[in-house]
Amino acid sequence: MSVAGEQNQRGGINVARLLMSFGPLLFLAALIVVFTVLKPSFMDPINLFNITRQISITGLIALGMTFVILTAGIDLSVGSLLAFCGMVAAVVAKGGTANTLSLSTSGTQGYGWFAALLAAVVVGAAAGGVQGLAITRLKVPPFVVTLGGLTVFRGLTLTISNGGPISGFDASMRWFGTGLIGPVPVPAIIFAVAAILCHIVLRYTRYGRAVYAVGGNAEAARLSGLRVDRILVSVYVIVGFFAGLAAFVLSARLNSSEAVAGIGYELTVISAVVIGGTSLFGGIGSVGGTVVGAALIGVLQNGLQFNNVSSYTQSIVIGLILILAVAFDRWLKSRVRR
Amino acid sequence: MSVAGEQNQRGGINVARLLMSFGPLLFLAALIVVFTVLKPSFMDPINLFNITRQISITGLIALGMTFVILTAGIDLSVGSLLAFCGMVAAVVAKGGTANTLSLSTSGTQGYGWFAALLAAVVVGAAAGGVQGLAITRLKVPPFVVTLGGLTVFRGLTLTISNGGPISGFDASMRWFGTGLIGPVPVPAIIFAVAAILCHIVLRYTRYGRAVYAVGGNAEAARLSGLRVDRILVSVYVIVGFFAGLAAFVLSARLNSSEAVAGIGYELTVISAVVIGGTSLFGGIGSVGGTVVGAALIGVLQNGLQFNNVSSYTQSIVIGLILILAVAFDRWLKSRVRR
Amino acid sequence: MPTAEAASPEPILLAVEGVTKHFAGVTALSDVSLDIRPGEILGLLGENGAGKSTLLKILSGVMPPSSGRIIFDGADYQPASPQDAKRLGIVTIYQELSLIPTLTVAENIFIGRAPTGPLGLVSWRRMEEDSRAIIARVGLTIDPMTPVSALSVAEQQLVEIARALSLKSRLIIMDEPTSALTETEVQRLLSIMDRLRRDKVAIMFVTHRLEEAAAICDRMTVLRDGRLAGHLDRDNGPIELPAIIEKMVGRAASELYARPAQRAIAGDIRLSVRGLRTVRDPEAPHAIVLDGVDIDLKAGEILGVAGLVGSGRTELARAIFGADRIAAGTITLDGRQIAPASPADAIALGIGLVPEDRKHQAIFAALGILPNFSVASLGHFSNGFGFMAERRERDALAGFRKMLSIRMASAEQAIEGLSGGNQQKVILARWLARDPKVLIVDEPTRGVDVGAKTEVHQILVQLAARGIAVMMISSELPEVLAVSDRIVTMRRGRITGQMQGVEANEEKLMELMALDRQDAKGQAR
Amino acid sequence: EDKLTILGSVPNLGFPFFVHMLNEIKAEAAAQGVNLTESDGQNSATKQTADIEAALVQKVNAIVISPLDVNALAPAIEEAVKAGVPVVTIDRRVDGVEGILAHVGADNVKGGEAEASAMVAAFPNGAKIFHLQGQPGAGPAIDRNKGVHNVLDPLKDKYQIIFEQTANFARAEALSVTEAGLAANGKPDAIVCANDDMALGAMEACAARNFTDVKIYGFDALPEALVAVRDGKLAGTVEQFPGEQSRTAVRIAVAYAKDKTEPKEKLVLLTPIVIGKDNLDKAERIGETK
Ligand SMILES: Nc1ncnc2c1ncn2[C@@H]1O[C@H](COP(=O)(O)OP(=O)(O)OP(=O)(O)O)[C@@H](O)[C@H]1O
Ligand SMILES: Nc1ncnc2c1ncn2[C@@H]1O[C@H](COP(=O)(O)OP(=O)(O)OP(=O)(O)O)[C@@H](O)[C@H]1O
Ligand SMILES: [Mg+2]
Ligand SMILES: [Mg+2]
Repeated sequence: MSVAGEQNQRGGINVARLLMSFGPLLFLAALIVVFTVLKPSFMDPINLFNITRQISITGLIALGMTFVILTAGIDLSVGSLLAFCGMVAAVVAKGGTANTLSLSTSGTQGYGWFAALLAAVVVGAAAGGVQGLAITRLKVPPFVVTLGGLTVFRGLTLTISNGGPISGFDASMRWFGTGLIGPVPVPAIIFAVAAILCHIVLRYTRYGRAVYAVGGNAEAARLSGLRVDRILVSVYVIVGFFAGLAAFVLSARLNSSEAVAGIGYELTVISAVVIGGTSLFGGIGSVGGTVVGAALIGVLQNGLQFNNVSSYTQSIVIGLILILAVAFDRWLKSRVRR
Repeated sequence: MSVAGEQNQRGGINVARLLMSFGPLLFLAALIVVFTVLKPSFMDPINLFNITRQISITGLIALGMTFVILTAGIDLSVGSLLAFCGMVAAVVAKGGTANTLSLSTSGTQGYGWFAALLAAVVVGAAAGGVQGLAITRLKVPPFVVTLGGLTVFRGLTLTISNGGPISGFDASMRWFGTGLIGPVPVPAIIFAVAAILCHIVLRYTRYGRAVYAVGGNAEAARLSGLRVDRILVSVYVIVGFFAGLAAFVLSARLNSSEAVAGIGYELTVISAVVIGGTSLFGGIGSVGGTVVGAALIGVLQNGLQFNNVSSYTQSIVIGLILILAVAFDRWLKSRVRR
Repeated sequence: MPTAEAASPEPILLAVEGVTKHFAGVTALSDVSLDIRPGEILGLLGENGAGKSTLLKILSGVMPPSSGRIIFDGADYQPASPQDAKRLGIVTIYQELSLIPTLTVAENIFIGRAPTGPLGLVSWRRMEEDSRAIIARVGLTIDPMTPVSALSVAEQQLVEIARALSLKSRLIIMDEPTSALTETEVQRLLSIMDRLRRDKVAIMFVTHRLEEAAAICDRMTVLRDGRLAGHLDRDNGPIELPAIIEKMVGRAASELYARPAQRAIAGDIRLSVRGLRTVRDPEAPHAIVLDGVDIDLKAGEILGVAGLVGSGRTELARAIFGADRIAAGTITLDGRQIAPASPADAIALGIGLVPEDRKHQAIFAALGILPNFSVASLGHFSNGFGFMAERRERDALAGFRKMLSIRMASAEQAIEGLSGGNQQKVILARWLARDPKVLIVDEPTRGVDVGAKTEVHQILVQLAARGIAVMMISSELPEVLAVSDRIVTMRRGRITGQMQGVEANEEKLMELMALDRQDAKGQAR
Repeated sequence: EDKLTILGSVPNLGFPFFVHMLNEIKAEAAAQGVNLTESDGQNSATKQTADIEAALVQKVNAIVISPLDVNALAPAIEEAVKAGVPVVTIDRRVDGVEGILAHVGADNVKGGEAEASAMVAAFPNGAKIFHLQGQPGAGPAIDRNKGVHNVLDPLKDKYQIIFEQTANFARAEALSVTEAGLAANGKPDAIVCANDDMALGAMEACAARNFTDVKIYGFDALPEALVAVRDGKLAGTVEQFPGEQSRTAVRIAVAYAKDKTEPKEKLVLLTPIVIGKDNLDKAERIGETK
């Protein structure tokens, strides 16, 4: 309904357009400046790489969530699905649920990192697909289906792991979470590559444009001959895939898959997407925005921790800044348009 | 946008219309039958009153959430706001944060239940109002503002309570949580009265009409002379008020206000509203539906616990049934329409 | 422009045989049959709610018929979705605009078939260039990279027409493509249709402007209450309007479209606008900016406002109504200067506005007719405690239902189930219930059938007779001429001329509407 | 300033137990004259890991941590060890990481065993038991559950768990779960809870039904629970001496950071005890109940 205020206005002056799309980016830059002034070691490359590694998990899921939200959908199940895929990956990597507590790898028993990765993304994509079908076939709103999924996947995770963690993967798997290429953490590289691919898909493929169309007006998209239901299912497959990928990276990083992983991630992930300028009403948004949104949250958390702000105060500040970042973006857009 | 599928089609045959609006109710009835067959003592009045008491907390908030969702808004902050208001009520009831641990009342120090109640609802309504202003003035979407609120109010709660609970209220306050009128628990009565009032307001007043209009088409509402912004702010005030009321009842019931109260309530509350047939796109829904939705969730949880179903399985079953309940409602409506 | 007399008739392209369609409680179509051949323009006519759009939606795969058979190109045709229709070369322009507001004009035109470059990636450059050429065919010169949400209704309609024309098609279905257009664009469209006819494309054309239909259609099929009311064929001589109308409404209609007598205007000046200017609104950057408008409106008069698309008529209405911000100028109501900051203020002062974009600005689609009707008069229909006086509300609605002959099942029926014309009548009733001092109606008969149109005209005249000052914006000159006591013309945010209704004719108005002198700041007092 | 800085990290400051732990760390750090960087894991292993990483960048001199999850935090702790920062773990022991300076703790499994044993002692002739578990999948929930079952499973015949549900460590949930349990199964003899919050919730449920003689056991020895024990409303609660653990850990860490003093023992284990009415004075936080 109130799309008007969020329209991706084009055709104005170019500089204005540029500025406008940089609202969250400007805000991010300001945050970085503030934190650096407060404590110059914030800019230490190690810290910056820490931040990139920290945002890569929720960032990956946020990429998939961007597709979903562009269609005016939502996926609340991603946190639980992350835990579920992580557990599946762990079971595959360890060759079963037995011998799960050893921190050192169980050697010959497992099926190796590739099988684990494959299992995680396939299970994630399949779970997303099932939810997508429930949304399109049963006509249940995404909010409800994925809220159900949130509960179901958590229950499944606890069931297969019997509540406990599964720990201890071999070095080749752990590399995906803890390795470096040059000075850059592997998770950050995975995130960057995935972001670029997603950007290309959304901006330069027919499929990507169809995603925008469905989100802009599903009925009109249908009348224009798009297979709306297939596209809707596909975006849930995509976010599921990314939840699986993120789960693999997280398990590799923590050397452990936990049944309680990812609790509350859905809100962080959705925040990243929305702060990045993607409209919850669909049809408007970009991958670049999501990356900036994820970075903004990551920098904020790291910077506050870095300055030893008490955790209660952290909550308050983070909440306020989320609101302010979006408000600033809106304000900038309204200014620039005049 | 995709409202078409959710339209509150009226004017068909009357029986059909009746049936249709009873989708969730039929589902609820079926659940009750199943649980009674499994364990006849489920129908024991004690248990039924337990259920009514249990749903009254989230139910109260769900009443307020119905207003919000009818305007196509959402409030994710209710769980945190509940904790915040509860803590405020406790501080008022105990006359400060000192001497907070005694389970028996601190006697003369506090300001009594009425002041505590007043404080809770005023603070709740004010907090809601501030969020409403942020939504209408700063043009930040409700999802973002209240997500920020979720974090901010939790931080504030932890700050005033320093992480701990505040316990021990006098009998007059505790009565609101644990008392009975005849055989009926007081919280259930409060919930019932509130539900009836909300129903009357939404169905029979000018204000209620305006809420539906704003949710149905905000632009048309503005051009019809409604003060859209005021109405939007007002619904957040209402949900805040109910969060405060629920907080008071919860504190009275537990004889304690905890900083961790209400975590995750937003999803339960929104579920209740949506299962009850209120559209997340606004303009369609009813208080009756919300009450049924809340009851459905309450019966489900209680029934599964009653049968000592393992908590892992409970998660799975609850998630699936939420989806099925809404799917059934949709299916019924589509059948009745043809 | 009669068709070249075909020696051997083309084989039938599409035949509809005994199609029936039921909705919950409503039979929209009942045993309708018709056919169309390549190179033929078939007019589909009927009153509001006659079932025209329903039939077209069945043909374009949006919904299945309840019973009946359709044959396309000699084969059974049962489209499951719009794609199926599209694949066979059946292209539809829907009555309710079906563009995607968040996407650009170019993307809307190339939806699902964006031109791709190397690697199969979308080529934005080619999309922009190609779409610029496509929209130029219908006379649009806007930047194709503009988002559709920034366009006026008329421009959106043109984009939709352009898109349909750019698709390879054997049958084009047009459901009221001209309802938002002014004369110039209509003429352009008609000539395009004529060209398509020569290329052996079949066209089904729905309009409530019967002159258009008479001018372009080879044959006409008329629906009445979901049933076939008859066919009219040009082979048996030119089709006359009265004949169409008689078939549509089922009675001889002599006084339809008759020009109501011009009344002597005795009233005082009720609304006076001086030097009205607006600023560019960031939300609608392409909107016309008013550039010093002066206008007077007397009690009891109907002031017609004519102009081409984009002349700023809608902006003028919205500015007076407090819906847009005013940069400079004064508005005086009954001698008192007013400054409505919001529609609520304007309404409180006794001003009403029936907006041009019914779907987005007027109706609450999912709500019942009753709340749609009373939303602007909640104060009037409620008691001192804020409770709705539903009895009073229903009685009032029943009164207007009779007065405006609104076809509806019940007050609870969702308004989206009504035909467009009946929706419009409900919106009119919304404002009549307030008994305003000034009523501004923007395209009041868009999509309204000929019978109802006359009714609306009569209603406007009656309102004026009660002393209400009516300002009527319309893109249909015959309508402007039929009801206006006085007419002003606009162009580019300025008033370019005015005349008494009796003096006016289409030629004079067209000339003023096209007037482009900078000094054309005509005064309208 | 060249004062030493240590990181004190706890799993979740939403729970009073860890608030107390961090407060004690704070107090001891002040006593030792070192700066403290505080970290709240906010119930997320990734958050706690990120906090450690941030601290390493800031070159803290030592880390005192109660890990949210011993497996998931292992890589971060390993990183710290590799960076040459001494790490002392509290409460939950991380196996498999070489080079941790010391561990000070009281095993949750042992605590669970102590709790169940106290219950068994109170009912020599057997009992019908409700068991309220913590948040599924959370470390302490798993360990405490294991401890309880270690004791009760061999005694199945006499000590039946007739109702076993999670209440997610939360008081409100414990209240409604217990209500359901009471309605379904009638009055039990004892309710064993995985933390004090749940015990206090169960207590309210029993009070509402006037089942005042049900023996309810909690865990953590929070002041509020101690008051309830004193008033005879709770039968007991498990004391793991988190304050003592924290202080000891800080002392060990600071000593090493100052002049590489190796701790006398690498493993300091405090035996958890069950606080009942009779040994309230043993409770670490009894002073706070006044
Ligand atoms: N989705 C629907 N549900 C219920 N009734 C409908 C629906 N769509 C159309 N109708 C009913 O079917 C009848 C025919 O409607 P239709 O839209 O085909 O009329 P139309 O001839 O196109 O009218 P107009 O000239 O006003 O566009 C009307 O009575 C309308 O109320
Ligand atoms: N030169 C132009 N460049 C771009 N857009 C234009 C131009 N001229 C007109 N328009 C379009 O015309 C619209 C403004 O027309 P407005 O609604 O004010 O006039 P109107 O006379 O009521 O026309 P309409 O018949 O469309 O309602 C704008 O939304 C704009 O998109
Ligand atoms: Mg129609
Ligand atoms: Mg206009």
